[in-house]
Amino acid sequence: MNIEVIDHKGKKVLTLSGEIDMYSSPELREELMGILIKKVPALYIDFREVSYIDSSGIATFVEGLKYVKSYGGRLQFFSIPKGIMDIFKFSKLDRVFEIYGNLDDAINS
Amino acid sequence: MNIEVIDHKGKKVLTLSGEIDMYSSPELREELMGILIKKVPALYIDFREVSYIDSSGIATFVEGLKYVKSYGGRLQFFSIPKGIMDIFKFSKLDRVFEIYGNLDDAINS
Amino acid sequence: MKDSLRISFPSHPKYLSVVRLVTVKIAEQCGFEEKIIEEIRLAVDEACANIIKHAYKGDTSKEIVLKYMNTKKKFTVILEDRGIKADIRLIKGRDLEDVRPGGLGVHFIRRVFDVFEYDEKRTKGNKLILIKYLGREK
Amino acid sequence: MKDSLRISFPSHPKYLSVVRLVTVKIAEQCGFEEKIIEEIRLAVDEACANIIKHAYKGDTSKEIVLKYMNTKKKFTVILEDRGIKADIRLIKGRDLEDVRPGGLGVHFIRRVFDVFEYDEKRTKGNKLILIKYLGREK
Ligand SMILES: Nc1ncnc2c1ncn2[C@@H]1O[C@H](COP(=O)(O)OP(=O)(O)O)[C@@H](O)[C@H]1O
Ligand SMILES: Nc1ncnc2c1ncn2[C@@H]1O[C@H](COP(=O)(O)OP(=O)(O)O)[C@@H](O)[C@H]1O
Repeated sequence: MNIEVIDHKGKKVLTLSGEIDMYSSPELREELMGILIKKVPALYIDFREVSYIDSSGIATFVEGLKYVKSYGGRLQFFSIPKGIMDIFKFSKLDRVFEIYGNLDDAINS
Repeated sequence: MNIEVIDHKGKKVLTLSGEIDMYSSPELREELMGILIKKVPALYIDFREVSYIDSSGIATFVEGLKYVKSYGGRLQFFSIPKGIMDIFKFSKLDRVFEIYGNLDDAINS
Repeated sequence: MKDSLRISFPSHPKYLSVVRLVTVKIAEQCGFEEKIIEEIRLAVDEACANIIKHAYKGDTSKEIVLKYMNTKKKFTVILEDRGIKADIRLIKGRDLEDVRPGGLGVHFIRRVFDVFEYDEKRTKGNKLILIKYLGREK
Repeated sequence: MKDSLRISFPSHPKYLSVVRLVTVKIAEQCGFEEKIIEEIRLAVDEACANIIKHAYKGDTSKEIVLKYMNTKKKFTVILEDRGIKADIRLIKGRDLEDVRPGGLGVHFIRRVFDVFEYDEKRTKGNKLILIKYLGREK
Protein backbone atom coordinates (compact mmCIF):
# COMPACT_ATOMS: atom_id res chain seq x y z
CA MET A 1 0.00 0.00 0.00
CA ASN A 2 1.03 3.55 -0.71
CA ILE A 3 -0.39 6.71 0.86
CA GLU A 4 -0.15 10.24 -0.45
CA VAL A 5 -1.67 13.29 1.18
CA ILE A 6 -2.38 16.14 -1.20
CA ASP A 7 -3.83 19.56 -0.89
CA HIS A 8 -6.44 20.16 -3.56
CA LYS A 9 -7.53 23.83 -3.42
CA GLY A 10 -7.42 23.82 0.35
CA LYS A 11 -9.10 20.39 0.66
CA LYS A 12 -7.20 17.47 2.14
CA VAL A 13 -7.15 14.41 -0.13
CA LEU A 14 -5.75 11.05 0.91
CA THR A 15 -4.76 9.05 -2.17
CA LEU A 16 -4.37 5.34 -1.52
CA SER A 17 -2.94 2.70 -3.80
CA GLY A 18 -2.24 -1.01 -3.68
CA GLU A 19 -3.41 -3.50 -1.10
CA ILE A 20 -4.88 -2.57 2.27
CA ASP A 21 -4.58 -5.58 4.53
CA MET A 22 -3.61 -6.55 8.06
CA TYR A 23 0.00 -5.72 7.21
CA SER A 24 -0.58 -2.25 5.80
CA SER A 25 -3.65 -1.05 7.71
CA PRO A 26 -1.71 0.03 10.84
CA GLU A 27 0.12 2.54 8.63
CA LEU A 28 -3.18 3.67 7.13
CA ARG A 29 -4.63 4.09 10.61
CA GLU A 30 -1.71 6.23 11.71
CA GLU A 31 -1.92 8.47 8.65
CA LEU A 32 -5.71 8.75 8.81
CA MET A 33 -5.89 9.51 12.52
CA GLY A 34 -2.96 11.89 12.25
CA ILE A 35 -5.05 14.05 9.94
CA LEU A 36 -8.40 13.65 11.68
CA ILE A 37 -6.97 14.57 15.08
CA LYS A 38 -6.61 18.09 13.67
CA LYS A 39 -10.37 18.05 13.23
CA VAL A 40 -10.36 18.83 9.53
CA PRO A 41 -13.93 19.61 8.41
CA ALA A 42 -13.70 17.10 5.55
CA LEU A 43 -11.23 14.45 4.42
CA TYR A 44 -11.52 13.07 0.88
CA ILE A 45 -10.25 9.58 0.20
CA ASP A 46 -9.28 8.50 -3.29
CA PHE A 47 -9.71 4.74 -3.81
CA ARG A 48 -9.00 4.62 -7.54
CA GLU A 49 -5.72 2.73 -7.24
CA VAL A 50 -6.76 0.46 -4.38
CA SER A 51 -6.60 -3.14 -5.56
CA TYR A 52 -7.59 -4.90 -2.35
CA ILE A 53 -9.13 -4.25 1.05
CA ASP A 54 -9.82 -6.67 3.87
CA SER A 55 -11.68 -6.36 7.16
CA SER A 56 -8.75 -4.70 8.91
CA GLY A 57 -8.80 -1.92 6.32
CA ILE A 58 -12.54 -1.55 6.69
CA ALA A 59 -12.23 -1.50 10.48
CA THR A 60 -9.74 1.35 10.12
CA PHE A 61 -12.22 3.41 8.11
CA VAL A 62 -15.10 2.64 10.48
CA GLU A 63 -12.91 3.88 13.31
CA GLY A 64 -12.06 7.02 11.35
CA LEU A 65 -15.70 7.61 10.58
CA LYS A 66 -16.72 7.31 14.24
CA TYR A 67 -14.04 9.81 15.16
CA VAL A 68 -14.89 12.31 12.44
CA LYS A 69 -18.55 12.19 13.41
CA SER A 70 -17.66 12.91 17.03
CA TYR A 71 -16.61 16.42 16.05
CA GLY A 72 -19.09 16.93 13.22
CA GLY A 73 -16.65 16.46 10.33
CA ARG A 74 -17.01 14.41 7.15
CA LEU A 75 -15.15 11.47 5.62
CA GLN A 76 -15.81 11.25 1.89
CA PHE A 77 -14.78 8.37 -0.37
CA PHE A 78 -14.51 8.62 -4.14
CA SER A 79 -13.49 6.62 -7.25
CA ILE A 80 -14.11 3.23 -5.66
CA PRO A 81 -13.27 0.30 -7.99
CA LYS A 82 -15.98 -2.29 -8.48
CA GLY A 83 -14.26 -5.06 -6.49
CA ILE A 84 -13.83 -2.77 -3.48
CA MET A 85 -17.41 -1.49 -3.79
CA ASP A 86 -18.65 -5.10 -3.70
CA ILE A 87 -16.98 -5.53 -0.34
CA PHE A 88 -18.48 -2.30 1.02
CA LYS A 89 -21.90 -3.38 -0.21
CA PHE A 90 -21.63 -6.86 1.23
CA SER A 91 -20.62 -5.34 4.60
CA LYS A 92 -23.53 -2.87 4.31
CA LEU A 93 -21.01 -0.10 4.69
CA ASP A 94 -22.05 1.57 1.46
CA ARG A 95 -24.94 2.92 3.54
CA VAL A 96 -22.70 4.33 6.23
CA PHE A 97 -19.79 5.77 4.29
CA GLU A 98 -20.29 8.82 2.06
CA ILE A 99 -19.42 7.57 -1.43
CA TYR A 100 -18.98 9.66 -4.60
CA GLY A 101 -18.02 8.99 -8.19
CA ASN A 102 -15.18 11.48 -8.22
CA LEU A 103 -13.51 14.21 -6.20
CA ASP A 104 -15.59 17.05 -7.67
CA ASP A 105 -18.83 15.30 -6.80
CA ALA A 106 -17.53 14.79 -3.29
CA ILE A 107 -16.50 18.43 -2.87
CA ASN A 108 -19.79 19.75 -4.29
CA SER A 109 -21.92 17.49 -2.13
CA MET B 1 0.11 -18.62 -22.55
CA ASN B 2 -2.13 -17.81 -25.47
CA ILE B 3 -1.40 -18.42 -29.15
CA GLU B 4 -3.05 -16.78 -32.11
CA VAL B 5 -2.22 -17.44 -35.74
CA ILE B 6 -3.07 -14.60 -38.07
CA ASP B 7 -2.75 -13.98 -41.76
CA HIS B 8 -1.26 -10.56 -42.39
CA LYS B 9 -1.38 -9.84 -46.13
CA GLY B 10 -0.48 -13.41 -46.93
CA LYS B 11 2.20 -13.64 -44.22
CA LYS B 12 1.78 -16.04 -41.30
CA VAL B 13 2.10 -14.33 -37.94
CA LEU B 14 2.14 -16.19 -34.63
CA THR B 15 1.06 -13.89 -31.81
CA LEU B 16 2.04 -15.12 -28.36
CA SER B 17 0.96 -13.76 -25.00
CA GLY B 18 1.50 -14.61 -21.37
CA GLU B 19 4.03 -16.99 -19.89
CA ILE B 20 5.97 -19.57 -21.89
CA ASP B 21 7.23 -22.20 -19.47
CA MET B 22 7.57 -25.93 -19.10
CA TYR B 23 3.79 -26.18 -18.75
CA SER B 24 2.86 -24.20 -21.85
CA SER B 25 5.78 -24.88 -24.21
CA PRO B 26 4.50 -28.28 -25.43
CA GLU B 27 1.46 -26.44 -26.79
CA LEU B 28 3.73 -23.83 -28.39
CA ARG B 29 5.83 -26.59 -29.93
CA GLU B 30 2.78 -28.27 -31.44
CA GLU B 31 1.47 -25.02 -32.89
CA LEU B 32 4.89 -23.94 -34.20
CA MET B 33 5.79 -27.27 -35.77
CA GLY B 34 2.27 -27.63 -37.19
CA ILE B 35 2.93 -24.49 -39.23
CA LEU B 36 6.57 -25.14 -40.13
CA ILE B 37 5.86 -28.65 -41.37
CA LYS B 38 4.05 -26.98 -44.27
CA LYS B 39 7.39 -25.39 -45.11
CA VAL B 40 6.16 -21.80 -45.04
CA PRO B 41 8.90 -19.52 -46.42
CA ALA B 42 8.74 -17.24 -43.38
CA LEU B 43 7.01 -17.31 -40.01
CA TYR B 44 6.77 -14.08 -38.00
CA ILE B 45 6.51 -14.31 -34.25
CA ASP B 46 5.07 -11.48 -32.21
CA PHE B 47 6.51 -11.36 -28.68
CA ARG B 48 4.91 -8.10 -27.56
CA GLU B 49 2.59 -9.67 -24.99
CA VAL B 50 5.00 -12.34 -23.76
CA SER B 51 5.67 -11.75 -20.07
CA TYR B 52 7.96 -14.69 -19.39
CA ILE B 53 10.05 -17.30 -21.14
CA ASP B 54 12.18 -20.07 -19.66
CA SER B 55 14.65 -22.53 -21.17
CA SER B 56 11.91 -24.89 -22.35
CA GLY B 57 10.41 -22.05 -24.41
CA ILE B 58 13.81 -21.17 -25.80
CA ALA B 59 14.50 -24.83 -26.63
CA THR B 60 11.25 -24.90 -28.58
CA PHE B 61 12.32 -21.94 -30.70
CA VAL B 62 15.81 -23.37 -31.24
CA GLU B 63 14.18 -26.56 -32.48
CA GLY B 64 11.89 -24.55 -34.76
CA LEU B 65 14.85 -22.61 -36.11
CA LYS B 66 16.82 -25.75 -36.90
CA TYR B 67 13.84 -27.15 -38.76
CA VAL B 68 13.11 -24.00 -40.71
CA LYS B 69 16.75 -23.75 -41.75
CA SER B 70 16.66 -27.34 -43.00
CA TYR B 71 14.33 -26.28 -45.81
CA GLY B 72 15.71 -22.76 -46.27
CA GLY B 73 12.86 -20.89 -44.60
CA ARG B 74 13.02 -18.06 -42.07
CA LEU B 75 11.83 -17.61 -38.49
CA GLN B 76 11.52 -13.92 -37.63
CA PHE B 77 10.90 -12.51 -34.16
CA PHE B 78 9.58 -9.01 -33.50
CA SER B 79 8.46 -6.69 -30.66
CA ILE B 80 10.50 -8.43 -27.99
CA PRO B 81 10.04 -6.90 -24.52
CA LYS B 82 13.20 -5.92 -22.66
CA GLY B 83 13.01 -8.70 -20.05
CA ILE B 84 12.69 -11.36 -22.75
CA MET B 85 15.46 -9.77 -24.80
CA ASP B 86 17.77 -9.94 -21.77
CA ILE B 87 17.26 -13.68 -21.68
CA PHE B 88 17.98 -14.06 -25.40
CA LYS B 89 21.11 -11.98 -25.00
CA PHE B 90 22.34 -13.90 -21.99
CA SER B 91 21.81 -17.15 -23.90
CA LYS B 92 23.63 -15.62 -26.90
CA LEU B 93 20.55 -16.42 -28.93
CA ASP B 94 20.13 -12.83 -30.06
CA ARG B 95 22.88 -13.67 -32.55
CA VAL B 96 21.10 -16.73 -33.87
CA PHE B 97 17.50 -15.63 -34.06
CA GLU B 98 16.43 -12.97 -36.55
CA ILE B 99 15.10 -10.15 -34.38
CA TYR B 100 13.21 -7.03 -35.54
CA GLY B 101 11.60 -4.04 -33.86
CA ASN B 102 8.22 -4.58 -35.46
CA LEU B 103 6.37 -6.64 -38.05
CA ASP B 104 7.00 -4.23 -40.94
CA ASP B 105 10.74 -4.25 -40.32
CA ALA B 106 10.64 -8.04 -40.28
CA ILE B 107 8.65 -8.27 -43.52
CA ASN B 108 10.88 -5.72 -45.28
CA SER B 109 14.09 -7.38 -44.20
CA MET C 1 1.08 -37.11 -4.50
CA LYS C 2 -2.42 -35.77 -4.91
CA ASP C 3 -3.26 -32.55 -6.65
CA SER C 4 -2.52 -30.50 -3.58
CA LEU C 5 -0.20 -27.77 -2.44
CA ARG C 6 0.99 -27.07 1.07
CA ILE C 7 2.48 -23.84 2.34
CA SER C 8 3.74 -22.97 5.79
CA PHE C 9 4.92 -19.59 7.04
CA PRO C 10 5.25 -17.49 10.20
CA SER C 11 2.15 -15.85 11.66
CA HIS C 12 3.28 -12.43 10.46
CA PRO C 13 0.89 -10.24 8.41
CA LYS C 14 3.62 -9.66 5.83
CA TYR C 15 3.03 -13.19 4.53
CA LEU C 16 -0.63 -12.53 3.78
CA SER C 17 0.21 -11.10 0.37
CA VAL C 18 1.95 -14.38 -0.52
CA VAL C 19 -1.10 -16.31 0.70
CA ARG C 20 -3.36 -14.21 -1.51
CA LEU C 21 -1.22 -14.80 -4.61
CA VAL C 22 -1.12 -18.54 -4.06
CA THR C 23 -4.83 -18.66 -3.31
CA VAL C 24 -5.72 -16.79 -6.49
CA LYS C 25 -3.49 -19.01 -8.62
CA ILE C 26 -4.91 -22.26 -7.24
CA ALA C 27 -8.48 -20.98 -7.49
CA GLU C 28 -7.79 -20.01 -11.11
CA GLN C 29 -6.59 -23.55 -11.84
CA CYS C 30 -9.89 -24.74 -10.39
CA GLY C 31 -11.69 -22.70 -13.02
CA PHE C 32 -13.67 -20.34 -10.81
CA GLU C 33 -14.84 -17.09 -12.34
CA GLU C 34 -13.09 -13.87 -11.44
CA LYS C 35 -15.62 -12.59 -8.92
CA ILE C 36 -15.59 -15.87 -7.00
CA ILE C 37 -11.78 -15.87 -7.06
CA GLU C 38 -11.76 -12.42 -5.46
CA GLU C 39 -14.14 -13.65 -2.77
CA ILE C 40 -11.98 -16.71 -2.13
CA ARG C 41 -8.87 -14.53 -1.90
CA LEU C 42 -10.48 -12.34 0.73
CA ALA C 43 -11.89 -15.29 2.69
CA VAL C 44 -8.56 -17.13 2.97
CA ASP C 45 -6.79 -13.90 3.91
CA GLU C 46 -9.37 -13.30 6.67
CA ALA C 47 -9.04 -16.85 7.96
CA CYS C 48 -5.26 -16.36 8.27
CA ALA C 49 -5.71 -12.96 9.89
CA ASN C 50 -8.00 -14.58 12.46
CA ILE C 51 -5.34 -17.15 13.29
CA ILE C 52 -2.81 -14.36 13.86
CA LYS C 53 -5.23 -12.28 15.93
CA HIS C 54 -7.14 -14.88 17.88
CA ALA C 55 -5.30 -18.21 17.89
CA TYR C 56 -1.85 -16.62 18.30
CA LYS C 57 -2.98 -13.39 20.03
CA GLY C 58 -0.81 -11.33 17.70
CA ASP C 59 2.38 -13.35 18.16
CA THR C 60 4.01 -13.08 14.73
CA SER C 61 6.54 -15.87 15.23
CA LYS C 62 4.26 -18.92 15.22
CA GLU C 63 3.52 -21.25 12.36
CA ILE C 64 0.53 -21.31 10.00
CA VAL C 65 0.04 -24.18 7.57
CA LEU C 66 -2.27 -24.04 4.57
CA LYS C 67 -3.21 -26.94 2.32
CA TYR C 68 -5.01 -26.50 -0.95
CA MET C 69 -6.71 -29.42 -2.65
CA ASN C 70 -8.44 -29.40 -6.01
CA THR C 71 -10.73 -32.08 -7.28
CA LYS C 72 -13.31 -31.93 -10.06
CA LYS C 73 -16.02 -31.39 -7.48
CA LYS C 74 -14.54 -29.12 -4.87
CA PHE C 75 -11.86 -26.69 -3.84
CA THR C 76 -10.63 -27.22 -0.29
CA VAL C 77 -8.40 -25.09 1.90
CA ILE C 78 -7.27 -26.43 5.26
CA LEU C 79 -5.72 -23.99 7.74
CA GLU C 80 -3.76 -25.30 10.68
CA ASP C 81 -2.26 -23.56 13.68
CA ARG C 82 -0.91 -24.53 17.09
CA GLY C 83 -2.55 -21.66 18.90
CA ILE C 84 -5.42 -21.29 21.35
CA LYS C 85 -8.38 -23.47 20.45
CA ALA C 86 -11.20 -21.53 18.85
CA ASP C 87 -14.40 -21.26 20.89
CA ILE C 88 -16.87 -22.05 18.17
CA ARG C 89 -19.66 -20.24 19.99
CA LEU C 90 -17.78 -16.95 19.64
CA ILE C 91 -17.28 -17.34 15.92
CA LYS C 92 -20.24 -15.75 14.30
CA GLY C 93 -19.16 -12.23 13.36
CA ARG C 94 -21.08 -9.11 14.28
CA ASP C 95 -24.54 -8.23 13.08
CA LEU C 96 -23.90 -6.45 9.79
CA GLU C 97 -26.40 -3.72 10.76
CA ASP C 98 -24.27 -2.89 13.77
CA VAL C 99 -21.56 -0.57 12.50
CA ARG C 100 -18.34 -0.94 14.44
CA PRO C 101 -14.81 -1.99 13.65
CA GLY C 102 -14.28 -5.75 13.51
CA GLY C 103 -16.48 -8.79 13.23
CA LEU C 104 -16.53 -8.87 9.42
CA GLY C 105 -13.96 -11.58 8.70
CA VAL C 106 -16.23 -14.51 9.45
CA HIS C 107 -18.93 -13.09 7.17
CA PHE C 108 -16.41 -12.83 4.34
CA ILE C 109 -15.43 -16.46 4.84
CA ARG C 110 -19.00 -17.73 4.95
CA ARG C 111 -19.96 -15.63 1.93
CA VAL C 112 -18.02 -17.78 -0.48
CA PHE C 113 -17.24 -21.10 1.22
CA ASP C 114 -19.93 -23.77 1.47
CA VAL C 115 -18.20 -25.48 4.38
CA PHE C 116 -16.58 -23.61 7.31
CA GLU C 117 -15.78 -26.21 9.92
CA TYR C 118 -13.27 -26.83 12.69
CA ASP C 119 -11.95 -30.35 13.01
CA GLU C 120 -13.24 -31.21 16.49
CA LYS C 121 -10.86 -34.15 16.88
CA ARG C 122 -7.90 -31.83 17.20
CA THR C 123 -6.71 -31.62 20.75
CA LYS C 124 -4.04 -28.99 20.24
CA GLY C 125 -4.33 -25.98 17.97
CA ASN C 126 -6.89 -25.62 15.24
CA LYS C 127 -7.68 -27.20 11.92
CA LEU C 128 -10.14 -25.16 9.93
CA ILE C 129 -11.66 -26.75 6.83
CA LEU C 130 -13.02 -24.52 4.09
CA ILE C 131 -14.73 -26.08 1.07
CA LYS C 132 -16.19 -24.48 -2.01
CA TYR C 133 -18.11 -26.80 -4.32
CA LEU C 134 -17.68 -26.32 -8.04
CA GLY C 135 -20.45 -25.47 -10.46
CA ARG C 136 -22.85 -24.54 -7.74
CA GLU C 137 -24.18 -21.10 -6.99
CA LYS C 138 -24.02 -20.16 -3.39
CA MET D 1 9.64 -19.72 13.65
CA LYS D 2 12.29 -18.03 11.55
CA ASP D 3 11.58 -15.71 8.69
CA SER D 4 11.07 -18.55 6.27
CA LEU D 5 8.40 -19.99 4.05
CA ARG D 6 8.01 -23.57 2.92
CA ILE D 7 5.96 -24.78 -0.01
CA SER D 8 5.45 -28.32 -1.25
CA PHE D 9 3.64 -29.41 -4.39
CA PRO D 10 3.50 -32.21 -6.99
CA SER D 11 6.20 -32.37 -9.66
CA HIS D 12 3.78 -31.15 -12.30
CA PRO D 13 4.72 -28.18 -14.52
CA LYS D 14 1.37 -26.54 -13.79
CA TYR D 15 2.69 -25.60 -10.34
CA LEU D 16 5.63 -23.66 -11.74
CA SER D 17 3.52 -20.53 -12.11
CA VAL D 18 2.73 -20.68 -8.39
CA VAL D 19 6.43 -21.12 -7.65
CA ARG D 20 7.26 -18.04 -9.70
CA LEU D 21 4.68 -15.89 -7.92
CA VAL D 22 5.90 -16.94 -4.49
CA THR D 23 9.54 -16.50 -5.51
CA VAL D 24 8.92 -12.97 -6.79
CA LYS D 25 7.03 -11.98 -3.65
CA ILE D 26 9.70 -13.26 -1.28
CA ALA D 27 12.48 -11.72 -3.36
CA GLU D 28 10.61 -8.41 -3.28
CA GLN D 29 10.44 -8.58 0.50
CA CYS D 30 14.20 -9.06 0.45
CA GLY D 31 14.51 -5.75 -1.35
CA PHE D 32 16.16 -6.88 -4.58
CA GLU D 33 15.79 -4.64 -7.60
CA GLU D 34 13.41 -5.62 -10.37
CA LYS D 35 16.00 -7.00 -12.79
CA ILE D 36 17.49 -9.26 -10.12
CA ILE D 37 14.01 -10.40 -9.11
CA GLU D 38 13.32 -11.45 -12.70
CA GLU D 39 16.58 -13.39 -12.77
CA ILE D 40 15.75 -15.09 -9.47
CA ARG D 41 12.28 -15.99 -10.76
CA LEU D 42 13.76 -17.67 -13.82
CA ALA D 43 16.48 -19.45 -11.84
CA VAL D 44 14.10 -21.01 -9.31
CA ASP D 45 11.71 -22.02 -12.10
CA GLU D 46 14.59 -23.71 -13.93
CA ALA D 47 15.75 -25.51 -10.81
CA CYS D 48 12.23 -26.91 -10.34
CA ALA D 49 11.99 -27.84 -14.03
CA ASN D 50 15.26 -29.75 -13.67
CA ILE D 51 13.85 -31.71 -10.75
CA ILE D 52 10.81 -32.67 -12.83
CA LYS D 53 12.91 -33.58 -15.88
CA HIS D 54 15.98 -35.16 -14.38
CA ALA D 55 15.37 -36.21 -10.77
CA TYR D 56 11.83 -37.46 -11.44
CA LYS D 57 12.28 -38.30 -15.16
CA GLY D 58 9.04 -36.51 -16.00
CA ASP D 59 6.88 -38.23 -13.39
CA THR D 60 4.43 -35.48 -12.44
CA SER D 61 3.12 -37.10 -9.28
CA LYS D 62 6.16 -36.80 -7.02
CA GLU D 63 6.82 -34.18 -4.37
CA ILE D 64 8.96 -31.04 -4.58
CA VAL D 65 9.67 -28.99 -1.46
CA LEU D 66 10.94 -25.40 -1.54
CA LYS D 67 12.13 -23.40 1.43
CA TYR D 68 12.78 -19.69 1.27
CA MET D 69 14.81 -17.97 3.96
CA ASN D 70 15.49 -14.26 4.23
CA THR D 71 18.09 -12.68 6.43
CA LYS D 72 19.66 -9.24 6.23
CA LYS D 73 22.65 -10.73 4.45
CA LYS D 74 21.28 -13.36 2.12
CA PHE D 75 18.32 -14.84 0.31
CA THR D 76 18.30 -18.65 0.36
CA VAL D 77 16.17 -21.11 -1.56
CA ILE D 78 16.43 -24.81 -0.76
CA LEU D 79 14.91 -27.30 -3.18
CA GLU D 80 14.30 -30.86 -2.09
CA ASP D 81 13.17 -33.90 -4.00
CA ARG D 82 13.13 -37.68 -3.49
CA GLY D 83 14.21 -38.48 -7.02
CA ILE D 84 17.34 -39.82 -8.65
CA LYS D 85 20.49 -38.35 -7.18
CA ALA D 86 22.04 -35.70 -9.39
CA ASP D 87 25.40 -36.54 -10.92
CA ILE D 88 27.19 -33.31 -10.21
CA ARG D 89 29.66 -33.87 -13.03
CA LEU D 90 26.82 -33.74 -15.55
CA ILE D 91 25.50 -30.45 -14.26
CA LYS D 92 27.27 -27.78 -16.17
CA GLY D 93 24.95 -26.76 -18.98
CA ARG D 94 25.95 -26.59 -22.61
CA ASP D 95 28.53 -24.24 -24.07
CA LEU D 96 26.53 -21.11 -24.84
CA GLU D 97 28.21 -20.87 -28.25
CA ASP D 98 26.78 -24.27 -29.16
CA VAL D 99 23.25 -23.61 -30.36
CA ARG D 100 20.94 -26.51 -29.63
CA PRO D 101 17.84 -27.04 -27.54
CA GLY D 102 18.50 -27.60 -23.83
CA GLY D 103 21.40 -27.03 -21.48
CA LEU D 104 20.47 -23.45 -20.57
CA GLY D 105 18.80 -23.95 -17.19
CA VAL D 106 21.97 -24.35 -15.20
CA HIS D 107 23.38 -21.15 -16.73
CA PHE D 108 20.27 -19.25 -15.70
CA ILE D 109 20.64 -20.52 -12.14
CA ARG D 110 24.33 -19.65 -11.90
CA ARG D 111 23.76 -16.25 -13.46
CA VAL D 112 22.02 -14.87 -10.39
CA PHE D 113 22.80 -17.15 -7.46
CA ASP D 114 26.17 -16.89 -5.70
CA VAL D 115 25.88 -20.40 -4.29
CA PHE D 116 24.59 -23.42 -6.26
CA GLU D 117 25.34 -26.47 -4.19
CA TYR D 118 23.97 -29.94 -3.58
CA ASP D 119 23.96 -31.13 0.02
CA GLU D 120 26.33 -34.10 -0.27
CA LYS D 121 25.17 -35.59 3.01
CA ARG D 122 21.83 -36.52 1.52
CA THR D 123 21.60 -40.23 0.89
CA LYS D 124 18.21 -40.24 -0.79
CA GLY D 125 16.95 -37.62 -3.22
CA ASN D 126 18.46 -34.19 -3.62
CA LYS D 127 18.80 -31.04 -1.59
CA LEU D 128 19.88 -28.12 -3.72
CA ILE D 129 20.96 -24.95 -1.93
CA LEU D 130 20.77 -21.64 -3.77
CA ILE D 131 22.04 -18.48 -2.09
CA LYS D 132 22.07 -14.90 -3.29
CA TYR D 133 23.94 -12.42 -1.11
CA LEU D 134 22.41 -9.00 -0.63
CA GLY D 135 24.01 -5.74 -1.59
CA ARG D 136 26.64 -7.40 -3.74
CA GLU D 137 26.95 -7.23 -7.49
CA LYS D 138 27.48 -10.55 -9.13
N1 LIG E 1 -9.07 -18.56 14.37
C1 LIG E 1 -9.82 -18.15 15.42
N2 LIG E 1 -9.53 -18.58 16.67
C2 LIG E 1 -10.27 -18.18 17.71
N3 LIG E 1 -11.33 -17.35 17.62
C3 LIG E 1 -11.68 -16.88 16.42
C4 LIG E 1 -10.94 -17.25 15.25
N4 LIG E 1 -11.51 -16.65 14.19
C5 LIG E 1 -12.54 -15.93 14.67
N5 LIG E 1 -12.66 -16.06 16.02
C6 LIG E 1 -13.71 -15.42 16.88
O1 LIG E 1 -14.78 -15.02 16.02
C7 LIG E 1 -15.02 -13.62 16.17
C8 LIG E 1 -15.44 -13.03 14.84
O2 LIG E 1 -14.35 -13.08 13.91
P1 LIG E 1 -14.27 -12.03 12.74
O3 LIG E 1 -15.59 -11.99 12.05
O4 LIG E 1 -13.12 -12.39 11.88
O5 LIG E 1 -14.04 -10.61 13.40
P2 LIG E 1 -12.82 -10.01 14.22
O6 LIG E 1 -11.67 -10.96 14.07
O7 LIG E 1 -12.59 -8.70 13.55
O8 LIG E 1 -13.29 -9.89 15.63
C9 LIG E 1 -13.72 -13.05 16.71
O9 LIG E 1 -13.89 -11.85 17.43
C10 LIG E 1 -13.21 -14.20 17.58
O10 LIG E 1 -13.81 -14.16 18.86
N1 LIG F 1 17.95 -31.77 -10.63
C1 LIG F 1 18.80 -32.47 -11.45
N2 LIG F 1 19.02 -33.77 -11.25
C2 LIG F 1 19.86 -34.48 -12.05
N3 LIG F 1 20.52 -33.93 -13.08
C3 LIG F 1 20.36 -32.64 -13.34
C4 LIG F 1 19.51 -31.83 -12.55
N4 LIG F 1 19.55 -30.57 -13.04
C5 LIG F 1 20.38 -30.60 -14.08
N5 LIG F 1 20.89 -31.84 -14.29
C6 LIG F 1 21.87 -32.23 -15.33
O1 LIG F 1 22.51 -31.05 -15.84
C7 LIG F 1 22.31 -30.91 -17.23
C8 LIG F 1 22.16 -29.43 -17.60
O2 LIG F 1 20.95 -28.92 -17.08
P1 LIG F 1 20.21 -27.68 -17.76
O3 LIG F 1 21.23 -26.62 -18.00
O4 LIG F 1 19.06 -27.30 -16.93
O5 LIG F 1 19.74 -28.21 -19.18
P2 LIG F 1 18.64 -29.27 -19.61
O6 LIG F 1 17.86 -29.62 -18.39
O7 LIG F 1 17.85 -28.54 -20.63
O8 LIG F 1 19.41 -30.44 -20.16
C9 LIG F 1 21.08 -31.74 -17.52
O9 LIG F 1 21.04 -32.20 -18.87
C10 LIG F 1 21.23 -32.90 -16.53
O10 LIG F 1 22.10 -33.89 -16.99
